[in-house]
Amino acid sequence: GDTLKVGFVSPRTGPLAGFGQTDGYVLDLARKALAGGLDIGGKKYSVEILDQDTQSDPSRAGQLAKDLINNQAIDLMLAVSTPEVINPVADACEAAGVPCLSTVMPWEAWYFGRGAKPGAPSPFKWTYHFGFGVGEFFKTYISQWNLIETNKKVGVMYPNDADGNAIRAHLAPLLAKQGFTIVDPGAYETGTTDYSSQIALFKQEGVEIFNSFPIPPDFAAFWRQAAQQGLIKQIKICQVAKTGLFPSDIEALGDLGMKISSAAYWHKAFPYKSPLTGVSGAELADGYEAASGKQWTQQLGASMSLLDAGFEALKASSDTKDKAAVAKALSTLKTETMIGKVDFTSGPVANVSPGPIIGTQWVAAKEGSKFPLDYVVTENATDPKVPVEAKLLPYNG
Amino acid sequence: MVTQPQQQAILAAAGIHKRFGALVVLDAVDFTMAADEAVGIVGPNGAGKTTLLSVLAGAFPPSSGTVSFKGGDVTPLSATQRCRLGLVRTHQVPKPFSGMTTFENVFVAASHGAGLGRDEAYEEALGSLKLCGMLGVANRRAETLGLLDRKRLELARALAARPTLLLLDEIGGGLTDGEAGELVDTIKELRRRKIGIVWIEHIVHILLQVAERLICMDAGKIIADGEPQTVMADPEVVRAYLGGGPK
Amino acid sequence: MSNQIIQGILLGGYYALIACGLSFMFSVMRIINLAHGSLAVFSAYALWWLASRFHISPFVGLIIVLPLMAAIGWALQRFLLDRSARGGALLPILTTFGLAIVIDNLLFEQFGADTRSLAPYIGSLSYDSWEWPGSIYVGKLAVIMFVTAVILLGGLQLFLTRTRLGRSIRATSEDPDTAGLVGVDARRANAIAAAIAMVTVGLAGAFLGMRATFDPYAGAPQLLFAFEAAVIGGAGSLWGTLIGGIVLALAQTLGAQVHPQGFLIGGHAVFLVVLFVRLSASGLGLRGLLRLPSRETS
Amino acid sequence: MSLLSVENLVVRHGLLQAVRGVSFTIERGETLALVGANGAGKTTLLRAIAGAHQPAAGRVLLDGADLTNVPSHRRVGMGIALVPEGRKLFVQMTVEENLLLGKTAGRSGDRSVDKVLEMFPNLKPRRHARTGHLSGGEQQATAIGRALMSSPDVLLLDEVSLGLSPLIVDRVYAALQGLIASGTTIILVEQDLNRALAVSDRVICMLEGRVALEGPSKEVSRDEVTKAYFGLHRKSTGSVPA
Amino acid sequence: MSASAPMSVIERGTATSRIAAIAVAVIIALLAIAPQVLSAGAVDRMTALFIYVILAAMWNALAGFGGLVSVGQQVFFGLGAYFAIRLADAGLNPFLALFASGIVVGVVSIPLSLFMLRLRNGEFAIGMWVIAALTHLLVNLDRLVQGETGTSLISLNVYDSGTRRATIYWLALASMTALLAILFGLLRGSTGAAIRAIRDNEDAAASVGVRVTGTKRLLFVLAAFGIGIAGALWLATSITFQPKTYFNVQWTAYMIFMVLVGGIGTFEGAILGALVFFLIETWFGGTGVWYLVGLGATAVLFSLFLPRGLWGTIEERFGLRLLPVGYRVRLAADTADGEATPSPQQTTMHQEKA
Ligand SMILES: Nc1ncnc2c1ncn2[C@@H]1O[C@H](COP(=O)(O)OP(=O)(O)OP(=O)(O)O)[C@@H](O)[C@H]1O
Ligand SMILES: Nc1ncnc2c1ncn2[C@@H]1O[C@H](COP(=O)(O)OP(=O)(O)OP(=O)(O)O)[C@@H](O)[C@H]1O
Ligand SMILES: [Mg+2]
Ligand SMILES: [Mg+2]
Repeated sequence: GDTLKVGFVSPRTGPLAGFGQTDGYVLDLARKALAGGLDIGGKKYSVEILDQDTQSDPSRAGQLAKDLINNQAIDLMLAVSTPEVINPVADACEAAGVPCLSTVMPWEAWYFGRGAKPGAPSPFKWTYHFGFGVGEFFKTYISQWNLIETNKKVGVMYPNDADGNAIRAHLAPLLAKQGFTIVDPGAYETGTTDYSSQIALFKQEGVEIFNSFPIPPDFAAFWRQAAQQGLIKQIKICQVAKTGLFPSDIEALGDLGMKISSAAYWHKAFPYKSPLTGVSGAELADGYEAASGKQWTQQLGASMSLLDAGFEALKASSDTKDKAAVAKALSTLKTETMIGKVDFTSGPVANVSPGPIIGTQWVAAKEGSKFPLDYVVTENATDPKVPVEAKLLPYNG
Repeated sequence: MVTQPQQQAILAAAGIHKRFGALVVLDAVDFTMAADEAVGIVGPNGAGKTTLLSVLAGAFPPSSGTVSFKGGDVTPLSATQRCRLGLVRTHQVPKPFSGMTTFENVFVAASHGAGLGRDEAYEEALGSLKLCGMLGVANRRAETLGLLDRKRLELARALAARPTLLLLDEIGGGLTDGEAGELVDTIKELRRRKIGIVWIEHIVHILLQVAERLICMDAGKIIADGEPQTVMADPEVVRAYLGGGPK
Repeated sequence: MSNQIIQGILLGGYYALIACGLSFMFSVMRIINLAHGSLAVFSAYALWWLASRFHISPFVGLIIVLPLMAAIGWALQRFLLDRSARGGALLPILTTFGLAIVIDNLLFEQFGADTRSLAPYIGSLSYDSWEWPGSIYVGKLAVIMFVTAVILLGGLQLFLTRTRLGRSIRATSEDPDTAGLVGVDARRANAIAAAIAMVTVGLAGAFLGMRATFDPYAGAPQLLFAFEAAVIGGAGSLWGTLIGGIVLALAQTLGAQVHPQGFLIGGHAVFLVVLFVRLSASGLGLRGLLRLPSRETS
Repeated sequence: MSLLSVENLVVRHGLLQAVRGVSFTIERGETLALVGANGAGKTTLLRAIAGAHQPAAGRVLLDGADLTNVPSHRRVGMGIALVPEGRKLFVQMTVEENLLLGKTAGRSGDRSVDKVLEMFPNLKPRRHARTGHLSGGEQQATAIGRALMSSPDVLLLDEVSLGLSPLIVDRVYAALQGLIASGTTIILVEQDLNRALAVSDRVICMLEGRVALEGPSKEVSRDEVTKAYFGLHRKSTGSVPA
Repeated sequence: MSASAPMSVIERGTATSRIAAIAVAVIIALLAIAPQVLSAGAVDRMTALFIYVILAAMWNALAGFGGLVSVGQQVFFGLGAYFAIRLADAGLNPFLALFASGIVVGVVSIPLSLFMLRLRNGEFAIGMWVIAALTHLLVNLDRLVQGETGTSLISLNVYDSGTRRATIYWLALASMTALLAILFGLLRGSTGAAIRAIRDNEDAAASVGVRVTGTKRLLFVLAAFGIGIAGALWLATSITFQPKTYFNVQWTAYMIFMVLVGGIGTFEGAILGALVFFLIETWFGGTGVWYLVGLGATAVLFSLFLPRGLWGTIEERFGLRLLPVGYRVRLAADTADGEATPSPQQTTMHQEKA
């Protein structure tokens, strides 16, 4: 019968390779599940997933997308992890009229960062994105930060990048409304190597909560300096995003990495099964650990959910070989995936389906564990179905 | 000792000082010459001859003092502008455009220094190569030339810029007698074309075949200036420069 | 404020250390080494590997890694740079650019994308500090780096000007053929120079790994700061590199004082200002600039 | 055995044969003047002896030992020093540093910077100046001094007096006389024929890469040498009627 | 002196170069009609190739001919894209914005040149890099760009993808042809000789009347303009503008790679180098880490074994000159047929443009 071609673009090498590290395993599972073909509307299709590595280079991401569209004639594009991958791919698809689904970056950076204007109708016809946004961070942070008694003074360090700017613009005002005092020294550029002025400000203001969206090297430089300058003695919650997604980021911090709070777009405790492969969260994580010898990461579930959602959309479309029909199916997709529900019918803006981000914390692993760290769920405001496993521990104490 | 009245002077330098850090290299030098003169400059090593030439040609500005050429003050003008006005120099340590052929070296001077159009520049370049006996190596990359050919190239290139006044810095060193003869012939030909010459040279007997006036410098000052034989006999010059060696 | 200045000066020591090998190769061997950062990261990985695998403290690990780096420098010079430098000043840029890509990606192939750091292996040294009156905190590691930079750069400067070998190295960099004619073994001098340069790169890698984190692609971002420090300091002067590092770091910390984004902007701006001032001092700068229009009209 | 012998030496620059089968020998303490027109191959010959050019054929022997595969820097250690054409100083380094570089480890000899500066008093005040800033003559003096620092057995001087003022030339030749007296072997390229013939024991005139004339300096006349030069037909240039 | 001018002839072209000129014209004509027959993917890739050729040719002009080695040419690439976005956002037709952006970049480069061209060698190279980094940070301050978040040239989306693809292709082809023609004309003329003279020895060039600063500035501004256009075209093909991507030093690294692999200082070399880079990327780009390792290794191997690059080596081996910019003197003695007027036979770009 016909062959369905699906492009899958992710950063497997280069500076962002941490995100792509688990993709090989996830794709293997998916291919196994699809080996017998896919029944859609009574017709059997064989499926080919064409996975490509952007080498963490956005230009290359765009080129790859064009290659998949023009030379491979794919029916659906899937793109995952970071604006550096997703935005160029989505733009290429939007330009060429090919449906594209993506996840793992704040949707605000995906939507507004590609030229959409607030209040105006969505300029995008072909591209769709699901996953967390500032709203989820807000809920999660409020929930997480109220778990411990603090003076509600939050020192924030948001870089001048896609995530940082989205968060600064939308999150900080919301937090302020909830009674948190935001101490924001202003955006910094990634690659900064000395943070003494920010640290001085935080100390002076007596902040007890710290929140940042840094890349790992920036955070390591900052946090060690914060330790040197005695800032961390006053910190009760150290809530970082982006750094700390993966265990190696935290291990690299040594003792300073313990009890850092994080937020996860997926966790192995998620109670969902992948509709595509049928695996549960624990099965996925354990399977990966067994196959690779490495600790599981939250990216496993995210990449899986992208495949889940993508194939659900293909199944739901009236004609899988008609791009407009697939795009239509995406725009009305409402399903459950590895990360929980994906629903494009009720998003904050067209083309976007918000997803959960749950509060977590890095703690020392229990005796006898294969890995030095454990990643525990501490709150579940954005998806109450996810079980809370542990109590949030103060960073100092 | 100014031998020419100011108004006839084509080149005049007044009160030139040049310091490199604490080192005073030119110390209140006044120098004037007429359009059709051939002036020789001698002096011990390090006397400041090359530095004077560089100041005249505009390679660097004097610490104080002024240079005027063809009646206008050229002190603020760059070497490029002075060259285009007709004041052209050669370099003591040759500075060829090493990646270009001999012809191309000279062609640059003809088309930019002399401001000629393409065909004229070709002719000018070939002409000055021929005059300097370098046609045979016209297609050689300049970096493969020996020292003497490089010196000739300096001369050919300066000529192609159509100078009215030519500043030569030791182009005669290391020549055999025959070659020196050719060089003197070439310079005499330039004299016939009414090109003024300032020529620094240690091989005094070559210089004397051309120079009508001789200047001797020592320690940044002009110590003698005048008719060549007189200058050569000046006891001060003998002491500072010539010495009593075998001759 | 005084705290920021002290932090800035200490950061300058770090930059100088990072820039040392680069400056050495740039000013002494006339090679713009684009692989500098990658080689430093390589050294950091070597130390990390020793520490995580054999529990060898990074400081002890240096005893193994620095000779290794010296050997690499020697080999690099013998087999790559020596040959490519003969093809003109630009060719080493291509060589080292290629080398950087190869090293980065082989490191990735070997160690994966995970973020690493040497800090966990040096106890709490990476964030220990002395508290001075006026709530000034002086990081112990920062002081160690600063002192190392002073000793290293000062020592190299003396070595280059005061010893026969140092002079040979400088002569070789100017003109290897003529160096041979005065009895200097140019190949040997160059290889020793490269070995020395790589030892300093090894040290830079060690401190890079202790101060922050690294991954296989972490080399390139360090490169520009190192170049800036080297150029501010002036070619040919290693002491200058120390000054350059400090000037750069102070400009950054003071820039950050104005606004966090001023950190990088301040550093770049001061770099350009220093070049500009230097040009003015040599008569080429402001005056030359202003004289320019008149030049064009003739 | 002769101190230095050159056997059938051929040196090429690309396609161009600059030295075409030159042979001669030179005894210890002898002084040889090498003359010839521009481009005759003198510089190339000296550089080949010093090891800066690899010969295409032929050999150079020092004390009977074949030098063909000895790199230039080791030849300095064996006692061969060259004052190169065009000075070739290290222009970023000071006069003193340039001189010190000339002092090669492993060569006995009592040359010191001070002694060399004695010979060129005009260099004394410029001792710590970068050679790139020196005047032409000062550079030439430094180049000669640098070669002397290695106390060579065989001193090769290319265009010795180029750019030197007469006074300094006298001084250099006086110093050469001293070296000759102390048994140093010298090959010098000098265009001032009178000087060359006066100071040397033997003269070789080169023409287009070959030896055109060879003989004891006392026996060959100026005329003969000049004729040998003119074996090279004068290029059809020189004075051109306008 | 004209009286003594001999019967020598200055040769610019050779028989091969005349054939080459015709071939170039034919190739360009073929390329112009190619979108009718090529697949969409091929058209996109060819567009990328044209952009690479522009980048390589511009860097080669600067470094290979002018001796101005810059590690910061990405600044013009980034600015080209940035101004295009800015102008399009201000309501200018996006295609027009591409070209206008190139001009703006050229204009911006003039004041920059006043300062930068006074720097020498390493200082110029690194200084340009710093300029690029600084410009990147300043562009990040623009609200439209939203820091590293960037934005997209979505105003292009009003054109359907076929039209857009072909239009960008033709724009790229036309820009490349025009820029190469300008460059060739410049390098072949007396300015070209001046440029090479400055590269070899600036002081000497000044002393024979070459306007050093002006000539360097001309080259600098031309290169800025060309690279600016390339940046704008790249934006048009990829739509996404993330400052980090465009102001990445990697662009200059690629330029260096292309030029040195192709053969620096030869007009043909840069084009060949771009082609090589393009082919390597096309064939091996999919192999991930090993592609990059291979790219690096290629750079190293070329610098070791073909230091003059592909074209430099070909030129040396076979004496082949397709687009010569040099001059050769044929001496009167060798010219039996005695053609006295110089330069009647030239491979000019006038023919090629036709
Ligand atoms: N750029 C410079 N920096 C410092 N000192 C310099 C510089 N240029 C020249 N000098 C010094 O100035 C003095 C005069 O130099 P200049 O080249 O003018 O001498 P000269 O008369 O041409 O000598 P020669 O006959 O040896 O060529 C010398 O002592 C030289 O060392
Ligand atoms: N690197 C080179 N490449 C090509 N040809 C060269 C090179 N060096 C020298 N030649 C040529 O070799 C020939 C001999 O040159 P050489 O310099 O040995 O002569 P010379 O007798 O020293 O002349 P001069 O009196 O000019 O110093 C000349 O024709 C010269 O142009
Ligand atoms: Mg002089
Ligand atoms: Mg010679």
